[in-house]
Amino acid sequence: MPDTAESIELLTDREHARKVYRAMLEARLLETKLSSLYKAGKIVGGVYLGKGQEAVSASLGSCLIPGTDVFAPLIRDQGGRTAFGEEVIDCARTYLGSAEGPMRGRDGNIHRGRPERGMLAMISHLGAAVSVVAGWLLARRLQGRLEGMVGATCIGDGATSTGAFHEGLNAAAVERLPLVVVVANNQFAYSTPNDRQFACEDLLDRAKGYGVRGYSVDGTDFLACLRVMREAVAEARRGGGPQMVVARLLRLTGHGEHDDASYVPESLKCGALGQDCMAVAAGQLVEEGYAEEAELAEWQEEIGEKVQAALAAAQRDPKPDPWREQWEAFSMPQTGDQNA
Amino acid sequence: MPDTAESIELLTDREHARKVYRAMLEARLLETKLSSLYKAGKIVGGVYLGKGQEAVSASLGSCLIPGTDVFAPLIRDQGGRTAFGEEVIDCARTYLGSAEGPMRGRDGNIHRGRPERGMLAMISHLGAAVSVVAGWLLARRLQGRLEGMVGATCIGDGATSTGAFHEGLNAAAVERLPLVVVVANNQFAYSTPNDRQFACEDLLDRAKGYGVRGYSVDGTDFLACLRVMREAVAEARRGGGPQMVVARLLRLTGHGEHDDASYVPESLKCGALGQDCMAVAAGQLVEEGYAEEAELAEWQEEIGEKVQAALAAAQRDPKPDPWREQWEAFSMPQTGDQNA
Amino acid sequence: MSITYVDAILEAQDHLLREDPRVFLYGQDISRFGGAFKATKGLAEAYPGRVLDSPISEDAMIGMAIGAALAGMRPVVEMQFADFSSIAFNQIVNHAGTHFYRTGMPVPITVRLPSGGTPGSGPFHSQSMEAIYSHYPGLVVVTPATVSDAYHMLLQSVALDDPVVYCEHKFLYRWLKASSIDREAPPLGQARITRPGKHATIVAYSAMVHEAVRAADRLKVESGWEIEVVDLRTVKPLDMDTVLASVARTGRLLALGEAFPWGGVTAEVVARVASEGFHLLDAPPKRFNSRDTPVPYHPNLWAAHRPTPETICLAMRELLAF
Amino acid sequence: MSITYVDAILEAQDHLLREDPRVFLYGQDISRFGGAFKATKGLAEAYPGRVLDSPISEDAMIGMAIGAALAGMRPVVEMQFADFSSIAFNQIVNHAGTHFYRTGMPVPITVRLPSGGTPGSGPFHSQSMEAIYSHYPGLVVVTPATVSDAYHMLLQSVALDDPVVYCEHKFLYRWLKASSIDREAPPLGQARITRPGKHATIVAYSAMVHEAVRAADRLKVESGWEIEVVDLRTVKPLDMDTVLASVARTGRLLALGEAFPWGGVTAEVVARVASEGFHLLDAPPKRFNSRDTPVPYHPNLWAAHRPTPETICLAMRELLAF
Ligand SMILES: Cc1ncc(C[n+]2csc(CCOP(=O)(O)OP(=O)(O)O)c2C)c(N)n1
Ligand SMILES: Cc1ncc(C[n+]2csc(CCOP(=O)(O)OP(=O)(O)O)c2C)c(N)n1
Ligand SMILES: [Mg+2]
Ligand SMILES: [Mg+2]
Repeated sequence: MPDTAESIELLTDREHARKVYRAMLEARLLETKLSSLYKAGKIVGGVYLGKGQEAVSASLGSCLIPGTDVFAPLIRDQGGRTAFGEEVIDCARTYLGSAEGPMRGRDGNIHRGRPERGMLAMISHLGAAVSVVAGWLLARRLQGRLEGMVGATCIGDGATSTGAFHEGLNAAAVERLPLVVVVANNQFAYSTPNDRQFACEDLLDRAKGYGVRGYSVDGTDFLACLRVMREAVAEARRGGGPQMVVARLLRLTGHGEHDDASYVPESLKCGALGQDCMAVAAGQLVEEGYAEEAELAEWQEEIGEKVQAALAAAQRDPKPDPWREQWEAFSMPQTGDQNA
Repeated sequence: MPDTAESIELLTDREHARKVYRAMLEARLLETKLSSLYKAGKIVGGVYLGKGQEAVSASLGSCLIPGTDVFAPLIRDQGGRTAFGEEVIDCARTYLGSAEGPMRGRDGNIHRGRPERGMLAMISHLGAAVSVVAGWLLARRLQGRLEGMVGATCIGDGATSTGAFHEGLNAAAVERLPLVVVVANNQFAYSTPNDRQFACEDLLDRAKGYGVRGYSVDGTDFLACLRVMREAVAEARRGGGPQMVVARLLRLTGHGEHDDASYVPESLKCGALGQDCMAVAAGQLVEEGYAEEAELAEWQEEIGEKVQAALAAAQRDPKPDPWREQWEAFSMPQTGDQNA
Repeated sequence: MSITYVDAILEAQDHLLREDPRVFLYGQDISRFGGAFKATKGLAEAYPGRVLDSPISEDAMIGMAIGAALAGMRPVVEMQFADFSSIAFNQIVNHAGTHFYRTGMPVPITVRLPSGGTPGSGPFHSQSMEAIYSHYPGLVVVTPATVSDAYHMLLQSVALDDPVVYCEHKFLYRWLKASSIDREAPPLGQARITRPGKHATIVAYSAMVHEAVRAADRLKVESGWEIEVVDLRTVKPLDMDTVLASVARTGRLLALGEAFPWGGVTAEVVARVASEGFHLLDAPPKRFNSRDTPVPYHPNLWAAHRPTPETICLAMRELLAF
Repeated sequence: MSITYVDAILEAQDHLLREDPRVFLYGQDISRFGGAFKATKGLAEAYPGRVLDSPISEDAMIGMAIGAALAGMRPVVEMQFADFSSIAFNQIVNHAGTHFYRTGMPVPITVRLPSGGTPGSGPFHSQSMEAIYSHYPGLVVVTPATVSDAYHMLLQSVALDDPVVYCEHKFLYRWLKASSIDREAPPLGQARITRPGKHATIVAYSAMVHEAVRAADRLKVESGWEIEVVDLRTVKPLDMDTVLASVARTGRLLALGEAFPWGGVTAEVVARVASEGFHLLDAPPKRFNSRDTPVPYHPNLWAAHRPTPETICLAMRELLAF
């Protein structure tokens, strides 16, 4: 999806909604396949899905401008990655450990990125990306290229308890950088519920303490996500400093595909937060007259095929070969000897 | 000052005010002497004073119960240490590197404590004590001994930017522990002014984000400090969970005695925050009829002599002898060999 | 009936909670969920209020444990992965590690680090951090390699008044089984001869002990070499008596570790044998570690990143040929 | 006219800011205040907007630098004291250190660590952390010991595409002076023979180079021994060629460091000489470090905690007597 999102500002609501929904669909279909591959033993390590979080993530990603903005997705951001322009094949190759993916088998699953294109490759340590995005923006200011750009990152309810999140957001606020932090409060961090994670009534209460503007959104409500993300990103782009969006939702799967999430109470699953944003989105698209039912079915088929093809291709890729691997952590090995 | 502060609840306002003022005076006189000794080359390393912060610090310390409560003072808490019962000689010995002080020359200046008496010995890393005090309280809960006790710690405006502060306060809030955190916002962290440290309007805005109760106080106003600390500590003791007090004031000296604080603008020094809490306190004591001028002068003399005697004694103390030093970082060296 | 390495850790924690009211457990997802690796499964139910889920706050987790220890408790902290203890590095080395020397009051905390690589675990869920913690004064660092050691050394760690970094190897969790737990174990700080031999000594610890034994078995079958394998068990402090006695018997040393190559246990062992037991050596002492890159994700790369029985055999043949 | 070690650091940063628009400085109190040690004095005024005070957030300081480096800048971060980099440990080793291997995109940041002990600086303002950063893959760790090296190696560090941990010794700041800065310096990764000799080699780095030279001078005067002193300059990667060549000439090795004794540079040097240059050694290689306790506050204790010319002479006499 390399249409530059400069266009986003120009897109009609209809166009925007259709674009985001397609990204969500691609994410969902891709992740569903990844889950199957994992269960079939074709993926080593783990598979971590964003099921239920696509509306939040993709609507954020859709507001960012590839080639201009910088984005640090986290665990559950396939939607945002896709909307920001990640190719299916990059995801497939990384999960399947292809030697030809962006991580070349050196890192896996969600730990991937294309930093040269402004999509950072997360490390596992939660919260660590917040300051890195801020630093990228600071660099752009020093380069005189900050005007009109933003940086965005996503984080979970659990990761708001990290010192890195606090230090990063505070430092960004001090510099008044155009950083958008989206907190996906999916009620759990792995198995740990909100009430063992923080004691404030709403994570939004933290915004004021950082001196940043806060937004609250129902993460299952597709149109609301579109509206809020568009507003928050636009405000940052206009020079309004850091923005913090807190989305309420539920992870509709385990922490990883190894986890059955039996700790999530039925009442939550059956409640409002348990709604599937994909279904909500489809309904809203039709209701608003943004798309026809038939069209949605066509997209499903079209994108399903694309996903299938990418995964099939990635499975045929060469695996990394330890004999040809450059066992070198420095880019400038001429620095001196290597301690083998 | 080993009068148990259980009595604090029983003390009249007059008695409390007199007690705190005497602690402030002891701190001020002691620190003034330390500064002279430093300038005379008698103290190695550095000297870090709480000048201007005595009202905040001592009124907190005075509300804590020695033998019951736990207190983690920071850099500028001579007032609080004294009010909590630290002997002058402990401070003198630590600054002078006596082999007989609580740190036996192994650590110096403000890095001292009597953890066995509930007064923690700070490490330099700012923010690190918050979670430690919380852990002590958690232990008391597990031991069934939490009832009626509190833990307190002080921190500067700058140290609120540390991840440790954030993680510690959040964890304490999750456990709803009786922790009182006093933030002395003295406008600077070393040379760094508030506007390079945080972007919120008031650090008090952070309280809500942690789900803790917040209090604001003018740190130069002696009676206000007494009242607010008493309230915050009592609320924690009653089971109200963590409390956060933000005091506005100015450090009336350099970061350390090596620093002339020339970066502090005259306007601030001459403004309301630049008032000396000692002078304010003396005035208020007299005005309220809590003490007579003459009495204050007597205290000054009495305490001055005590301080002088302790410093003289500490200077005659033996210095640590490297030949008799136990170079041993383990309490149970029988664990195995030592890597000399 | 058999018991796995991770079962032994669970059993030990059960025992500790049952026998010692000072013990409590603190960590992410360890309460009702039983921990990412199920090392605390069922304990929250058996010991209500003593197995606590922490926020994702490694720095505060250790700070809390330190405070609780000072107040008389014996906390056991589970890091979800050793790699995340990097966030707690300051509290571990600067707060816990210095406290006894500074104040005379020890800090009896035990920090459990699920350590080491497994296929597909990648750069941030595979690290072996014993060298980092051993470098700083005041910390005892243990690396159990057997089911019985996993059990007993955890009890011993908690019994110790000093802070202990307990490195448990994730690869051994379910792969390593024993028919039962030994009644007793050597004290912390004492190494063990896992496999006696006479031609060369491999000094190893944690999962690498098993790779060393495999390599030794192969060298025996293929060429009749009798290789002695020393399991360090505790890497700080080091039991140099056992190591030197072994080298005295064999004259040859390979120090083997899964950690990154610069510094670390193998450097310390080789340096100490070279300086304290130089005359015992009939050949240059050898070191063998993982490679000097992050731990790669793909199993192909991972297997080539760390020592394996094959590559250990190669190194040993060089050593023996000298 | 003379220039001190800290002046050289200031000069280098001035040069960098003047010549390279990608360079900016970030750290606590480094802007108008000029830094705790005045290593950035006047730079904020000379280069407006490019010398930025950071909050007390070491983790974010390094994160910011990483992000800026990825966006094309060459940030230089000042830690107020090396000891506080413990808070940034995760960002340094796991974010900066792994990035090139993982993504192919290097992270050219330079982290300045005011390191080492001075009288009265105590447990938390005295540490030498080079071993911690060298252990992890992907980081270059340099330890300049001379005024010229302080200058040139800082320029070279910033020029390098990889992350560099630049350990500057606080004791040398004002004590070490030179009449001028040399026009050129050896590249990073190359050691230097500071003092030629033939009877034994002392391998040292940072401030200990000067203690080694003092000890060598004394041994010459008192007993005619000619001691060679090798200044490692860069401790990761290590220039083993120079070290081994020196040991080949002298047959005797003392590895000397100010850091804690377990692991670290001296272990790595001794281990590598023992395994790569065993036959060159005429005597057991020796190590000499600080003691295995926190760095004590009192000058009496501090002086006995770290190696001094007196104690180095004692160690050398043992080595030479062998
Ligand atoms: C610093 C750190 N500690 C622990 C972990 C292990 N971990 C990975 S994901 C996770 C839960 C994250 O929860 P949350 O931030 O709410 O995100 P969610 O998974 O719900 O999207 C944990 C504890 C980690 N990655 N980083
Ligand atoms: C984690 C950490 N980083 C840096 C320092 C160095 N340092 C010591 S005091 C200080 C300023 C503290 O400012 P603030 O918290 O406002 O307290 P104040 O000195 O004003 O009382 C700094 C930066 C430190 N002690 N700890
Ligand atoms: Mg969550
Ligand atoms: Mg301050």
